[in-house]
Amino acid sequence: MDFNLIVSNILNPPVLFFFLGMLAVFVKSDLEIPSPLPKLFSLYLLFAIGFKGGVELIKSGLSREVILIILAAIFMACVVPIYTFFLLRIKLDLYNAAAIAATYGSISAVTFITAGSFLQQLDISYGGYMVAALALMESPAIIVGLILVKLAAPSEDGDREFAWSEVLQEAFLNSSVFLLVGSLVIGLLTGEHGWEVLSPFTQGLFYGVLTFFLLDMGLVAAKRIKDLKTTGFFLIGFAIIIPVVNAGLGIGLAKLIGMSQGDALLFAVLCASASYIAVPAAMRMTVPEANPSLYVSAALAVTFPFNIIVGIPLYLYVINLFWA
Amino acid sequence: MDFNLIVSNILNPPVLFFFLGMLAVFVKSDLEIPSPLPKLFSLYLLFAIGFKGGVELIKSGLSREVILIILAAIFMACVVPIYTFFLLRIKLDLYNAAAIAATYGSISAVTFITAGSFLQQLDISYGGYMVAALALMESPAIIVGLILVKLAAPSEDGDREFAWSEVLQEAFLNSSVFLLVGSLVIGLLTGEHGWEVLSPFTQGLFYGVLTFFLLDMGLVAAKRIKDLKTTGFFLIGFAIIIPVVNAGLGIGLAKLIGMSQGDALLFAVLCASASYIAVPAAMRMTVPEANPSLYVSAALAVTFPFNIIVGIPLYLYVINLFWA
Amino acid sequence: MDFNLIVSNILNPPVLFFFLGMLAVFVKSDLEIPSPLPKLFSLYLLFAIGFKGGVELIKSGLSREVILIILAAIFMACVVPIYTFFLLRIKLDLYNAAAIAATYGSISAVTFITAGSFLQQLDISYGGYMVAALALMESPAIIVGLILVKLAAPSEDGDREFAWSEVLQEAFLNSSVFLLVGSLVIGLLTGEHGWEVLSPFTQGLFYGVLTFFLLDMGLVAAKRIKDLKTTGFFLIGFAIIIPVVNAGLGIGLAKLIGMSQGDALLFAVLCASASYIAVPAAMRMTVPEANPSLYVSAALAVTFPFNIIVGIPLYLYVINLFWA
Amino acid sequence: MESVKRIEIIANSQELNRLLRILDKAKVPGYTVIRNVVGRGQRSTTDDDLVDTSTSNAYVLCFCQEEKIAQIEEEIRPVLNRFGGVCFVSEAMQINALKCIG
Amino acid sequence: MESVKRIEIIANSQELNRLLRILDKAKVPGYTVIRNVVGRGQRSTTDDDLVDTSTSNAYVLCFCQEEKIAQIEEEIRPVLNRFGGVCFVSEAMQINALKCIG
Amino acid sequence: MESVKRIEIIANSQELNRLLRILDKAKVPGYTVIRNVVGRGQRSTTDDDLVDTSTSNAYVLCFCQEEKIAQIEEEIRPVLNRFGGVCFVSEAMQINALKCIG
Ligand SMILES: Nc1ncnc2c1ncn2[C@@H]1O[C@H](COP(=O)(O)O)[C@@H](O)[C@H]1O
Ligand SMILES: Nc1ncnc2c1ncn2[C@@H]1O[C@H](COP(=O)(O)O)[C@@H](O)[C@H]1O
Ligand SMILES: Nc1ncnc2c1ncn2[C@@H]1O[C@H](COP(=O)(O)O)[C@@H](O)[C@H]1O
Ligand code: NA
Ligand code: NA
Ligand code: NA
Repeated sequence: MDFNLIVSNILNPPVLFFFLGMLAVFVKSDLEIPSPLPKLFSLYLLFAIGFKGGVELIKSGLSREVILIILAAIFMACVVPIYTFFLLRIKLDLYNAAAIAATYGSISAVTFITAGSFLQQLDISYGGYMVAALALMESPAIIVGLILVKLAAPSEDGDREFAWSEVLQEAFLNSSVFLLVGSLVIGLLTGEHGWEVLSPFTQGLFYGVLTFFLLDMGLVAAKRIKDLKTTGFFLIGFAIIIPVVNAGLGIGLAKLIGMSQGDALLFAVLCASASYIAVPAAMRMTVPEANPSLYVSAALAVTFPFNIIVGIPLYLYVINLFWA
Repeated sequence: MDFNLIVSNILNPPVLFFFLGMLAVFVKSDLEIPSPLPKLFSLYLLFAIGFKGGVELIKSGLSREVILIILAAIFMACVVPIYTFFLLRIKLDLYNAAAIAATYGSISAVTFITAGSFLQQLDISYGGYMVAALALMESPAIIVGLILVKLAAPSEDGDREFAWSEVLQEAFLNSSVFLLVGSLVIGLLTGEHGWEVLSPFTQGLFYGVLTFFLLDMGLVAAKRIKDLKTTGFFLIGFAIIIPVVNAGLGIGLAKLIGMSQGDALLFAVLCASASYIAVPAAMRMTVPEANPSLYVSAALAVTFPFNIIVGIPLYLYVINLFWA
Repeated sequence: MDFNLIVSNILNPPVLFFFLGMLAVFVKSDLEIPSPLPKLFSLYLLFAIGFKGGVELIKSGLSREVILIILAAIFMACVVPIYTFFLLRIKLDLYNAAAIAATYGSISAVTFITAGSFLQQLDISYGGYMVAALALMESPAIIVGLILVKLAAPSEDGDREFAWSEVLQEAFLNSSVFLLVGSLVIGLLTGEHGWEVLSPFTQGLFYGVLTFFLLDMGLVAAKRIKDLKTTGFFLIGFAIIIPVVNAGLGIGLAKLIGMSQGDALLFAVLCASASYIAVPAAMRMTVPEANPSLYVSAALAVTFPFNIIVGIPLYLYVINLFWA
Repeated sequence: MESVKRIEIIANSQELNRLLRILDKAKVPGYTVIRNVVGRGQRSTTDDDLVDTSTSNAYVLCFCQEEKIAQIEEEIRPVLNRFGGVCFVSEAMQINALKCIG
Repeated sequence: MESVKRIEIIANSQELNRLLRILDKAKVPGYTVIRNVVGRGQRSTTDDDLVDTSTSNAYVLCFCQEEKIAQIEEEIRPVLNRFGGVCFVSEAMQINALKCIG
Repeated sequence: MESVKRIEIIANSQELNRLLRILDKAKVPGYTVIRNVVGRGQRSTTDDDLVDTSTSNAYVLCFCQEEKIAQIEEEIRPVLNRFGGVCFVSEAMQINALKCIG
């Protein structure tokens, strides 16, 4: 495999700071990024990526290609939680299987953003509509996960029935989807003009904020690693193999509908990544029977680092092979 | 009326993000900008606007025109709380009337800053001394409001007597006046040289931070809207009509002393805006008999959005008519 | 003495904002920079200065000169706590003497950064390796201080024995050393390429963030001033005279090994400054018998302002005399 | 001084609104919320390492008349059973202001 | 273990200094302040929506000897009456360190 | 409702891990930590001005069975003696959820 890609990915300030954060936990340094600073970074990143996506979307317009990509995105967000659910049922109870399946059907915006900045450094372009795909892939898995619980649960209690309105709320109006879509629409509305006035803020700081945020993610991910003792090998294996499989499916689909290389990488990363904020929050409320330490730790301590360090360059390597 | 002005005001990222914030509350999204991040933005904005004002003031100097503008500012800051007090007494008790009058006699720095960035986009210039006017209009209404209470209150209790030193403290040394005036003076002292080293920070980020801050203001304003149920129509009407009247008075005065169009808009906005931080804080301490939900909600949930969305372009439209 | 240097130091936005912060406390303004915003600024500054140092270090390489400077830095970090300890024992008990000695043997990164930005404005260059000196001078004094306690303490209790691993932890892996060294290494690894993508963030904002941070330091330092009542004249005198003496020793050593003027100033400032975060945190844990209000107040309320306002230009004046 | 009851509830922040609705419904005279507290419990083993993520807890403190306790207990128990969290009741005396609780 | 009193005061942050001055004057052995708590009370209907603005509350916790209570109560009552806020007293036992309170 | 003990510990943040280790060792059923509280005590005169630096305190709240108290007291006392901080115990009743403490 193209070793250069891995190296040029790793020798990136954001990825190196991710390692630094993990190292801080391993050597027991007291480095911390106190709350709510990580929230500031994540609000900023969602705002900047959404806004940029909107501005670019208005330039590119809604071509047939874009519509295909968006349909593919929704398709993957519905299929992944279903197939993984049945895989997970081999070893896990209904509730944990559904919660983990939903987690892997959804996406991680930071993984997407890191992949985007990786492409930017390699001078590979990608479309603003990929941000729309990002937004659209966050929610469906939450709904699918709950439908699975409803269908498979032994006796339906009234409580779960009652939760539906809250579920749709959580799925489509949670803060990250809301801010991302809102910024995208505002980018669409203000276009070139808005871009000019905002770009010193949304562009100039982007890389630096991403770097800081990955430092924090390194701290958070490493703290979760000790939870893995209780999750068992099955789930750890799942958290590495399934992302690769999903990325493979994503790449196949991307080839099928003729995405560009940049778009294909981002699509693969969306399929491969797992949610560690929005979906866990929704699951805690709607499937309280599931154990959060299972689904959060798998997504955060295994899949996230795997994608950031190995996954992104690996998927691009495969894409380069097939697109060449 | 010039519909274009309203549209070009609304199709601004900051104003659109203000709407997005309000929308988040209406659709019950869990989007929030956790404390103390809004404080960071407001500290930044006061610092940036004060510093810029100081640097520009040293260029323009203290002409006769500037002195007239500053006198007009102080005049309006004293007259507005007096006349509105008597209007408010029609429906409200002494304490609430005084507190609301003080609120409307003072100003909102964010409204001023939003108007400034609106002018910048229309390429209409304004003087750095307007920042001095901003600083000088914040405090007088607090004093006037308390004098009104003292004169009108049935029996003077010793407690209120005692509070005077604290009142002057609150009025002239509250954090926003202090930081604004301090930054202005430092801008004066360091001039062109300080400007060069600081401008990537104070200029480059300005628009983006304003956008984020208005997103938060949208959240906060919308949360207050449900308080309006208890305030009654009188106060809601007051919170829309009085700003327009005050802007009218301001525009008249501006014409009289011959301000430029840009200066006139900022002056009108200062007259029209109401304080929702400094004055409420002072009133809570010195007129605890008044109900904060009345004066904060009127200023924050009605007058602030009105000025941001309709007021600013409306006042500019009127100014354009008269200055043409 | 060259009065111009003091004036050009004071007429700097960062130094003026430091005064503004002190003034806010003296006039009892309610201005505050709420936690954890100061932490954000300090994380940013350590990151930016470390990263820049690393990038520059890779350009300059590890010459004989650099190695000499680094040895000189470690030498001073070990010698200062020893000689000051014996001075302090004249008036203070063993524990307080050791804690204060450790405080003055270590360094203050903000003082270093302020000196760096002072040099930048005077267009005097300095080497990236000075950041390595900064990092290396933070920890030794903690170890030396504890060895002094161990040697001088009447009866060794088991508790202190046990603390050694924690001490090394605190000394070499505390968050500021860790982030600084980590950023430096990442700067080394990513070099020119990392610099390009990160410099809008690490350079563009640097001066502004420093300004804000010094505003906060002014608030914090001024609040500590009233603690000085209990510290007595001996310690206040110590906190002014010892920095000057240490700067003098540093300048002599700098001349001896032939540093450039810029490097010499930074070295003098490192020798002259005292730690008010890392060392106090370590002392609180390892020498709980010492009174934190003594060592924190001396470093924060006396030495820090003295260096920022008078020290930096004074040391440069002396350097200019000797290097001319 | 009047004798009152002191209710303390600690639960995941996501449950906060549900808990406050119960208190409002019971017409308690007031309550105080401390946000972003962290902890360890029987179920929330995810907060083990005291990571301060969006999954932090809220601490609710409510002083109220003894008569309210039964209703609050009844409504709060199923919520805690389902979503986790703990609730404790103790004794206190109110320093009477003009409007007192007890 | 020594028996002590536990005083809890919740009031608008703006009153904090005034309240701490009262405690200092009563020579209590110490106190702890939690800032930025939110809540709902009889008067502070503005905090209804738990917006975390500059108008948040402070929570003051003070353990002290029984003898101090009367003085503190007397001085704190007019402040709470005028500016809002609540104060409660309960019982506790101190785990004796070298210097104990009780 | 079951009767339990309520332990409150306030100490410098740097001691937090040491204190939580003691609670974990005593196998308490859970605890809650409020970070960044400030205060004044017998020794921490440095927090006099309530500056919110890295030297803030942590507040630890733990409800547990009466039997645990003796062990916790014994282990916590030397820590507080050496590094400062205070610890208080009071009475409370637990609202039984499925798994109760008492
Ligand atoms: N015995 C306890 N004492 C104090 N806080 C507790 C206790 N048990 C649980 N908690 C708090 O309640 C939260 C939820 O508890 P649980 O539902 O048991 O996991 C924990 O994260 C703790 O913050
Ligand atoms: N019964 C109560 N229990 C707990 N906290 C209360 C209670 N009543 C009031 N508070 C707190 O005290 C603050 C001021 O109360 P008040 O002056 O009654 O509006 C409220 O915002 C609450 O945070
Ligand atoms: N009597 C008390 N009541 C409440 N909090 C206290 C009391 N004494 C001490 N504290 C808290 O415990 C911390 C450490 O206390 P000390 O070790 O006595 O300085 C103080 O900073 C306060 O936050
Ligand atoms: Na996925
Ligand atoms: Na006004
Ligand atoms: Na030094």
